[in-house]
Amino acid sequence: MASIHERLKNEPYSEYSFATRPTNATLFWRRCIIKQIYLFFALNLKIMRIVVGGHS
Amino acid sequence: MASIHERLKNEPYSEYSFATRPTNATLFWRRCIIKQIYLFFALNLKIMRIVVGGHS
Amino acid sequence: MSKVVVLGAGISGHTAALYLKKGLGKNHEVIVVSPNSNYQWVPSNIWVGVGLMEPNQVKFKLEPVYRRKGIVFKQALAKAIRPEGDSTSEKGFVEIEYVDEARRGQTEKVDYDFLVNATGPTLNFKATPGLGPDLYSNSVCTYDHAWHAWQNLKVAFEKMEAGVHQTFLIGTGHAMATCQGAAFEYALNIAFEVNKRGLHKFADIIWISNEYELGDFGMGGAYVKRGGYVTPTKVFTESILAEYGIRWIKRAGVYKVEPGKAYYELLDGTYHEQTFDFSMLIPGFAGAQIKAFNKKGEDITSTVFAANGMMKVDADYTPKPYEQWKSSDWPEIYQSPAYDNLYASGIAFAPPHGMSKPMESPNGTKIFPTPPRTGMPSGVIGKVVAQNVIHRIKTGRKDHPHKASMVRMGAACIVSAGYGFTKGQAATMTVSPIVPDWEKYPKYGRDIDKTVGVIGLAGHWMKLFMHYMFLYKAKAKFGWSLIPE
Amino acid sequence: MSKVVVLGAGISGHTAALYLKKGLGKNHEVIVVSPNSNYQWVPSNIWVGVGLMEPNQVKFKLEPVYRRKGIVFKQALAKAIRPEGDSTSEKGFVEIEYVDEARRGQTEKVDYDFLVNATGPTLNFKATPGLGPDLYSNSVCTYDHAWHAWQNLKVAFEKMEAGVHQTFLIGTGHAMATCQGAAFEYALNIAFEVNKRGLHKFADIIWISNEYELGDFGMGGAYVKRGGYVTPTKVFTESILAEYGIRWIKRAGVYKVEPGKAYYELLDGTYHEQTFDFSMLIPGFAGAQIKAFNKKGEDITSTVFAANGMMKVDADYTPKPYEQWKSSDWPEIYQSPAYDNLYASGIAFAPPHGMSKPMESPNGTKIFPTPPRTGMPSGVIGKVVAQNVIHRIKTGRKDHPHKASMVRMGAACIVSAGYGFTKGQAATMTVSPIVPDWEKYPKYGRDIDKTVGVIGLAGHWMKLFMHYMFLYKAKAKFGWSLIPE
Repeated sequence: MASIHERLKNEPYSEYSFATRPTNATLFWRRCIIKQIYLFFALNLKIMRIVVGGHS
Repeated sequence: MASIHERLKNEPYSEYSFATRPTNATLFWRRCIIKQIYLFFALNLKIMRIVVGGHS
Repeated sequence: MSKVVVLGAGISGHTAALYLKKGLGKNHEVIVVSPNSNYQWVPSNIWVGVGLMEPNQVKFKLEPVYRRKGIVFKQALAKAIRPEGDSTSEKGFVEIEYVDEARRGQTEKVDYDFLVNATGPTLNFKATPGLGPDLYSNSVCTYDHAWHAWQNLKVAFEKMEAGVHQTFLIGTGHAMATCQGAAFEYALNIAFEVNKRGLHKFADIIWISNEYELGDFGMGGAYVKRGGYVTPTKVFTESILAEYGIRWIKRAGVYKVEPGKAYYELLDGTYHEQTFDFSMLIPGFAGAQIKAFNKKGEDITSTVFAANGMMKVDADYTPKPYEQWKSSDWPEIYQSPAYDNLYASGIAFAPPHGMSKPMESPNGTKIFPTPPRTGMPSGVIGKVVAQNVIHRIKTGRKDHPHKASMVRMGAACIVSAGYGFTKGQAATMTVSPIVPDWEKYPKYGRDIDKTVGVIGLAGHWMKLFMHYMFLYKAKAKFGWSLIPE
Repeated sequence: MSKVVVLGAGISGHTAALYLKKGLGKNHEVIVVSPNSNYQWVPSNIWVGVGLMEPNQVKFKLEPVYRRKGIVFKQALAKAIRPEGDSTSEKGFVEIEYVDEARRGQTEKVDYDFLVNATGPTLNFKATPGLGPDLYSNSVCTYDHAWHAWQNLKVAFEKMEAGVHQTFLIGTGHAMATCQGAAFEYALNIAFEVNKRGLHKFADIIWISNEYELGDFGMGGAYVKRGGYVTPTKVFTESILAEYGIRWIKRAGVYKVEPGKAYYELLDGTYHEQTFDFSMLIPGFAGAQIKAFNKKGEDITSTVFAANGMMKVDADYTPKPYEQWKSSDWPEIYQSPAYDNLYASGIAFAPPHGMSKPMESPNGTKIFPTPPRTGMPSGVIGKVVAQNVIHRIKTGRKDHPHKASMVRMGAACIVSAGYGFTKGQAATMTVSPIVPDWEKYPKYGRDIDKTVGVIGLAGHWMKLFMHYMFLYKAKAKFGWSLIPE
């Protein structure tokens, strides 16, 4: 996914040069199976609570 | 430092409503003496390296 | 015996019908009127649109499910509501016209004790000249459209493989379109497929949106916690686009599409063009354009429906400026103020106003997203309407113990790109409540502790999991009612 | 015996002089010419400007230090350089005019073997009508100005304590001013003091800047790692302002100040006014306006100096568009191309171009920051120039073994708000190199692994530590040369 960077190189001050981008560590954790399995359950639980809590 | 929030309340879509703001946890760590003492030395070292490394 | 008629078999109507039948049992009649013989799990159309799923994987025939459950299904279009009946009938009824092969063109009067209008949106391609899969742009709003889009997308991929540069324009096709989330997801999926094939050097992917800032999503934007900071969805969204190599045009109202070219006006009043090789532009949404008549046969459409064809419910429709919008403007029980046995569920109800701040260009063009009401809230509203109708039928009382205001409801949004156990990645976002409430939450408009903004494999698994889970639920298989909306 | 003359005793000149004397010893002469009898640690003027330090804490008398070290000090203003000497002298010399009480108005010709021009900026208040502490705005550029600003700020605080609302306007007072960092720090310190006194309800603090986006700081912005994301300083800076309750106006070129009112043009060409009760606006910087003459007495100022009065050195001054800027445009040894025994150090050297992208309003007004060269790089450049001069004197060779290009140098910037061991907080940022190099670092223009972007107590301690450490070093006390620049 290097295309944006190739273009950014020639376009500082463009609107998307001011976007934040994930660090390599962040990219690693997004693909780390262990952490993601934990997140899968944690997020499901959290979403369930948020959604079920909102109506009666 | 609540003033911005009082104003923000009435000004969604203002330019500074799109600013990121520190979470309470972040604010805590910024004031945590232990972590900051560590940072003091770590940052000094890092800055020294960056600055000294740049000229000859 | 009471008779409940549900118009529409989308997420909201189908959910309502299943709960109604479950709650009312064999002694009462539940009738579903829908022109489409299939149920479709709309969120998965994105995957159809990039060739990762076949239409068959996101849809199933409604009739067998309804037969099994004892729900009457009429594959027909609702043309008019006569809530007071007519000269020959005291009871309210709906005029329908069949669209299935056997009875095409036949009309029928379906009387009811309670009517749930869950007709969903009319895809208003006509509001933008040149827009739509029949003309010069693609759509992923239905599985047909999505499949058609994939056929065109494939051609673009083939061209890139032959070294021909392609420009992809994805976003909103009308100055007041909503459903940015789906279009956004489609843009990411195209970027993922482009990168997967190693074709990024030949692709220019452009996100075009009527949002004031990216990440507005018709919800007035939101804040999520990320990396120790409360981050506006603007920053979150721009980050995702930058990561996937997608450029963007914001504050844009597309007003015309020609072959290979979209015309748009920016909020600053300037006019521009953008050429493309492939485009997917979401149309404006309108209500189902059902007419309403009183007992004398006089047209009371404007009493029952708002101007856009969506049905008026227990909301405060007094026009007021953005600064005066209140959480109490929003409906709780989705009951018509004109007829107390008439309900609107899902996209069919008219919201009191948007969630995004109305913006107007110097030329007077309104450029901002109308409020989305897809997925989760539509399902919940369908269920709550069903519960209240069941309560009224069973007790004979007129109160509504069940409430589902979008000012209290939370929602999750999973924007997935890529596919597969280790390749997929999705941004999972939650907001609670859906409609910002600046009185209750003066800092961020919503409960910041109930927000999530996470990107990773887990979100993709959840999206896949929901695909199978919600299709299972919609098929009303064993234990379906235990699965939350 | 060689004679080295240093013009200016700021961070760069003072550093150069100390190293020159240390390296050359008693057999060579080092002369410092500066109109100010004091050394000042400029970064701490911010603390003077909010009443947390007295001027005495940020300055000290230069003469005793120079006497102790054997450096000749002349409290005088350099008026002209005659690098070729004149009819009576073969040797280059400087014409100076004394400003100390004893010899005020006396002139002298100071000849030299090597000349280091480290005259620093002329605060060009006149470029903006009404600007400056003598007229309608405050400044913190010198300890005098800062002390004066604090007297006015105190009045504003007293008014707020009496319930009178006050508007504070802090930022750049010229369309091409630089030194945003100092002004930014001052704005944060005012916000901190306002909050400390519980007066935030009465204060409206506004940051006004000529930057295209906040966080540009005249360096073309930068990226720092924060919370798992590579974050542009725009996001970082906006976050800090929002946290401190400061509004902002960006892309603004202030062109006139009246009592209580600033006039500015935005990059979009529109004109606006902003009223204020207290303002601190950084002026444009110019060079020291020294003339130069050749042996015949002909004016060669434009050969030696650039139009803004800064001295031309070994940089590529060919005018070129932003897209063609290269790291090799920047000087390495700060030697005049016209005269090989002439050097410029710190702000005195003319940069080849800015670091921020030049921007022009539709009215033709250039609105963007010129490049900053304060603090750390000024000290380093002063040292490197000294080392090269020492090398040349000691070996008689013409080469320059020491180099200090801003394209390779890193720098740290600590923006501190508040004061005290547990109350202070500072944003510490590092960039390496100072000048972005898009060829070497195509992704972010700089080495992203050498960036830091941290907010907390530690940064404040570092700032305090640096205050004491650098004043200690500047006083040339025991072991001073071991302290890095």
